[in-house]
Amino acid sequence: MEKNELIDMYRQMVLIRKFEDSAGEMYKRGKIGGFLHLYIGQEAVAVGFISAIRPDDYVIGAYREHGQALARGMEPGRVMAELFGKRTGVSKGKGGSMHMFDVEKHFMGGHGIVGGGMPLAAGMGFAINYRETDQVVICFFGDGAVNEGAFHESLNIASLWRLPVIYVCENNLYGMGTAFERVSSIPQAFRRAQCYDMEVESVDGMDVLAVREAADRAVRLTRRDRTPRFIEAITYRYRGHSMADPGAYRTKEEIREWEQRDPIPKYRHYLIDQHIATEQELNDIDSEIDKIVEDAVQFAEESPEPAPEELFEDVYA
Amino acid sequence: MEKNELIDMYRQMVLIRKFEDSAGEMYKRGKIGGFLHLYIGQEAVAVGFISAIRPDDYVIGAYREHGQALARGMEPGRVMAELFGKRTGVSKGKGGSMHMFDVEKHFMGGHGIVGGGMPLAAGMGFAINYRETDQVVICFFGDGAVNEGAFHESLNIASLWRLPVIYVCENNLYGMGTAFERVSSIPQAFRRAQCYDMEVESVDGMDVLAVREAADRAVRLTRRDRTPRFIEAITYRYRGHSMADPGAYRTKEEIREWEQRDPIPKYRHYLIDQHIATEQELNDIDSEIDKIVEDAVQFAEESPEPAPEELFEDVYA
Amino acid sequence: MAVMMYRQALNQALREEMRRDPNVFVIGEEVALYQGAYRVTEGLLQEFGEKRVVDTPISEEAIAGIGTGSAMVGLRPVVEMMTINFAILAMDQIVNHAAKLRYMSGGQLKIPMVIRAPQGAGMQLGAQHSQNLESWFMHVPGLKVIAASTPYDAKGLLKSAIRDDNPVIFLEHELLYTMKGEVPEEEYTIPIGKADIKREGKDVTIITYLRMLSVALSAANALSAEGIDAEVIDLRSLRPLDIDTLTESLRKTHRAVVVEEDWPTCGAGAEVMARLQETAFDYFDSPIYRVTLEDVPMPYSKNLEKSAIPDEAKIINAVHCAMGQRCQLPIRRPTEEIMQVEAKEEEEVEEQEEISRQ
Amino acid sequence: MAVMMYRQALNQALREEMRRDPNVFVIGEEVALYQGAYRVTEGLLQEFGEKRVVDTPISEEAIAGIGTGSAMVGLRPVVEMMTINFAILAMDQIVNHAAKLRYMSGGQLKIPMVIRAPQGAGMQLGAQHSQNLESWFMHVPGLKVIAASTPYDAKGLLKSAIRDDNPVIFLEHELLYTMKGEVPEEEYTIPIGKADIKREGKDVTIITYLRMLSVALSAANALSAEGIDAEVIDLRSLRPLDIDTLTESLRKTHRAVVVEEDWPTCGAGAEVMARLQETAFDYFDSPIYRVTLEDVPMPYSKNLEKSAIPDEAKIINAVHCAMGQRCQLPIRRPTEEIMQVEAKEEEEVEEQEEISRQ
Ligand SMILES: Cc1ncc(C[n+]2csc(CCOP(=O)(O)OP(=O)(O)O)c2C)c(N)n1
Ligand SMILES: Cc1ncc(C[n+]2csc(CCOP(=O)(O)OP(=O)(O)O)c2C)c(N)n1
Ligand SMILES: [Mg+2]
Ligand SMILES: [Mg+2]
Repeated sequence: MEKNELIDMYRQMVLIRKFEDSAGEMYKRGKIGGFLHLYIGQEAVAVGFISAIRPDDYVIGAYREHGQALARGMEPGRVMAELFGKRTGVSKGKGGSMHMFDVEKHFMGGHGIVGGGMPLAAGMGFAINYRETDQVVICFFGDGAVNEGAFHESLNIASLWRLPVIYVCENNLYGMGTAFERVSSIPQAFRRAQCYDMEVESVDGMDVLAVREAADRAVRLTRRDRTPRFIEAITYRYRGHSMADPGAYRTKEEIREWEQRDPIPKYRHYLIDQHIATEQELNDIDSEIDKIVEDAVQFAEESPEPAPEELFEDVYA
Repeated sequence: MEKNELIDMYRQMVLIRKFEDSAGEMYKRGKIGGFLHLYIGQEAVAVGFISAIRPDDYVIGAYREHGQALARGMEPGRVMAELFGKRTGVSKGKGGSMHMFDVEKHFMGGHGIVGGGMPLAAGMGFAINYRETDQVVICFFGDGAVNEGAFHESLNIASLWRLPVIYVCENNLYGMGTAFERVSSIPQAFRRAQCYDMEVESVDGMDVLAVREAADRAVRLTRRDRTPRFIEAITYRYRGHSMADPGAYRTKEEIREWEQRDPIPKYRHYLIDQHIATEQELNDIDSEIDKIVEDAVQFAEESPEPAPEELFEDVYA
Repeated sequence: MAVMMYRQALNQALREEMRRDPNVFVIGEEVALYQGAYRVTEGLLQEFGEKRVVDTPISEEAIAGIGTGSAMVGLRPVVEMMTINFAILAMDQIVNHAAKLRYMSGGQLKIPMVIRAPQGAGMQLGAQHSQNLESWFMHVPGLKVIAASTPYDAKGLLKSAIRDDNPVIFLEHELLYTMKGEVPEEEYTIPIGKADIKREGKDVTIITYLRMLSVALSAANALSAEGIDAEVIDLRSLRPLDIDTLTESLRKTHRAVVVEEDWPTCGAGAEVMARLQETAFDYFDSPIYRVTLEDVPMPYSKNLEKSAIPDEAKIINAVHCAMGQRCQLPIRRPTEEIMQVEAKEEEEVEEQEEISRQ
Repeated sequence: MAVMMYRQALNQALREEMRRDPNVFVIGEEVALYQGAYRVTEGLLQEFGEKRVVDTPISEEAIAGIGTGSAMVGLRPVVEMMTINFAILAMDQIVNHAAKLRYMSGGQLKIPMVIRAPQGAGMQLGAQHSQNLESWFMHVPGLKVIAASTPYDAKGLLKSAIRDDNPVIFLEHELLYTMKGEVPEEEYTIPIGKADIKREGKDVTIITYLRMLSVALSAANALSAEGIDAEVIDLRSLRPLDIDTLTESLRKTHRAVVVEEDWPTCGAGAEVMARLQETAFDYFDSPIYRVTLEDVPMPYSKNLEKSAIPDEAKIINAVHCAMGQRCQLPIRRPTEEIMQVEAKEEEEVEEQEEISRQ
């Protein structure tokens, strides 16, 4: 990979981290309502995958999708404005945290029903084959989705019809307060995908280069062979499920342990050790991001609320 | 096995065959309405499994369940009366072909939604564990159900919670007009159950002794270990999906080939060859069954229709 | 004009739209090789090939989701649910995704998808296979809901539904597929959102749709022999409801009966009654009566099933009620019985309270 | 009497019934270890153990099916759906199985199951997480549907629901969980099927349920300052509906307003209006007005969400309409806009027809 690209992955991870920190802060200040599911800890997954695809490929996520939206190049200001419920938000303030869309950037949401995006991703893959283009779809979802019927129906059809969809399970070990092993007959998510005759793989989701490598390979093969695959990225969310979650089901030790594997400092060290970037360069990026996030907040803050009329718009085309 | 038991399996298969033949006939004469899905060809599956369990175990089926109902010892007259929509029917004429129930005999239906019985079976298994008895549940369903979300959710939970349910997939190669291999990413049903960490097995569903052996083993182990298992019985329905199906999707040759494997003549030869029964004894049974089926039809014919009042009964307890 | 069956009219609509627009495709269980469980898609595989006529596994949720996903990126799927009863398994994709994606995305997406399905009772298919679920779909903003009651309507409405940029639930009826009627050879469409006065009359308005239309028309004929001149309005579009046409009719007739094949509670008829109360209250000379499916799961037995479904006699009776003539007033069963049971239970509960206080 | 929160009252009901009957158990997502997403099941795991307080995978269809299956063989499950929105994934098991098993089996089975779920809007949860689905369930014979609007009602109704031998959909509201109210220490139940007059009045009847009760009561207070004496009826039981109590009230007040948090079309209010037309037509001095959720998917933005939900001002306005005073008459949006779009499309279609004839 080019130096630029490597540094850009750093930039994106830092952007997500700082953006989410700020979002958490804004939630506490009452600027953001509803549920807020932060992506902090999982940055390497979104960045590793989304940096590996083309602008005309599609991305679809669940409700913990801010990181994916930012990695897809969506404007931080408009993402923050969406969280603030402002009309300048990516979904005009109608979607909120769980329903970020940017159709121009082929970011297809933002879906709040666990597993709900998986059939949609298959549908987009179907359309790609229908049109005979060589795009791919990346579909992100959590470990919790593995037990939904939609998972099963979608994977079977994706495999059977050779749909160009890369299903990425972000296994952060918990669905709300429930450890994956307490709800899955097999404690590895990728093995739950093994009865659909598709390639499955598990990758360290705390290592952006490992993710990127897996993503590159997956994208190359899926683009070439028109076959779906299933990749489990083992990761961790440092915060609660949402801002409302006290997180009593995890020990401090466990969290501390995973903090040792924080993808951002690790990658930072790597970039410096490998002489890809200097500490100063990275510090500059950090400051640059601070500014971007500040601007995003300011943009959101200063943006107008939707006009009352808008309540009735966008119901029908 | 005792001679009696062996001969009884023959008797039951013949009863099912002749009952279903007669039901088909009665449908053509307009005595039976709705959908009628005959079990002809699959007799060895119901008889092999149901002969292996105790009266306090539970059986639940889909909509092709007459054979299972009869194997469970439900009265042929009342089953036929149900098909005729008479008040003497097992479900008072309210259920029909797809919804036979005999709760006293622990025959829990008769369900028309593909895959719909699978979570119910898990629920019954849950209740058995809750009460700490050593019953088991046998849940029959077709190959078509393998692709439903309910299959996935049920098998995961059954395995995870060690529910005493034996899931029996009657793979008759087709779901309506669609060959299983056209809709399953893996063409063996039992392999579709391999990602739930449970015992899976495939058995020749045209050989009642093979089925019975598999059933005996499954029931013994499930009763002992409180673990579910998944058994695929490869079988064939000689008739169309329902009486309305012209069956154009199957070749005559294919049907003829499978008729060579007809479970009833095969078993008949076995009984005679092994000197378990004489031809005469079996002929006598055949005649006895003819009479039973005739009586069943007569009983159904002579039974009264439900009274108009009954429309409003049984909605609420 | 050609005379053809309802299902042939639907078939023609599909063919014409598929020829017109390469983005239109058909997907569902048994739609291709088997030629459709009710033969609506007969011959399409042969004409358009596997790519555009797609057999699926029995996976309703995924089928609806794949339709929706493909529509998100610009295709125009026509999804067949073999019957509406199986669409219950797909409600999440239909209601929580297809219907809301445009709104949630702030208008960025459109979902030009049709979900076709037969519904209805009368073939002794029992409780799980005889439902009429229009009101569930009518309840949901973001969806449109159409019901076609004749071959002519079937073709014209289906073509409009396919061209519509919104998710449209297109309801057919199992007993209508073999109904014959005239269908023009030339291109035509029928607008969504407009009711159709199928019979003009001045004494009473019978409001209905789908299979009940023909039952209502027979009833109207019978009534005319009694000197009652009934107007029969076919809603055609259940969401949006063409309340203007209904209101105009009420202004003329001052009396109305709604005939629907679905269950009464929160059914389509309830909405019609509520809307008319809002728009036409001053025109009513009598309450609006509704003739509905009896409020029970559908029994298999032929005689019971028959008695559960609205028929000519019930419609005539309701019209008599609306006209202030001698009639049997509607009673709601078995709900009233539950109430009695509850009343009894209450007494028991009283006793229990006594006991627990000791 | 103790003062406690709505969710504590529910928790007490669960505890008492679990103590009373060993067949009662609680099952759902996050109900045990996590103590319930809304803390309704707090402490139950500790008291009753893993066997009777059961955490599940995220598998709504199976959860409802396991509840139903266990009830088929005599257990009394209390299923928690984390919110009603997720029950959409379980509709097949609830509607096509639980509700029909008794009927289909000719009365052999009973399904003594409660499905509890919070619903409702007001927390900025967006379109997929803010729905009110009572009317879907009300539509279905075989189900009972309860909505509890106060801590007192919550406890008494939940206990009755658990003792009921039918599948009961027990609706709670996310914004009610922290509502405080008096709850007796001693055992009591509230009968299913009876409405409750929460405020007596003589000028107008406000019919409502669930969270809208408190909004309606405030509106009634405000109205009394204007000299309008409103009776406020809490339905409590949505199916069966206590039409007698409503009819009696109409006989006295001659005017009514229905206040509901669900979408208007085929909603609970439509049914109330239709039923009252059947039973109380002669008592009406004016149309019944309904105050409903606006007919749109729920937006996230705080100001839009707020304007979508019924509030005091909207209720007061509707009462003014019902009283024949100056008011803003209800308009139905965006349905009317669709109709306009359709009208436009029709013109376009006309043009297309022209073209195709050339
Ligand atoms: C169908 C459905 N059921 C339940 C929920 C409630 N819920 C929201 S998030 C969540 C946990 C999902 O966990 P996972 O898929 O692992 O994603 P994560 O939050 O870890 O990113 C649950 C149960 C939901 N949104 N949708
Ligand atoms: C959920 C659902 N979808 C579709 C149908 C319509 N249908 C009835 S039987 C059937 C085929 C099922 O095949 P299989 O499970 O193999 O059972 P078999 O008929 O071979 O015994 C279909 C699609 C249904 N009853 N339920
Ligand atoms: Mg997770
Ligand atoms: Mg089959």
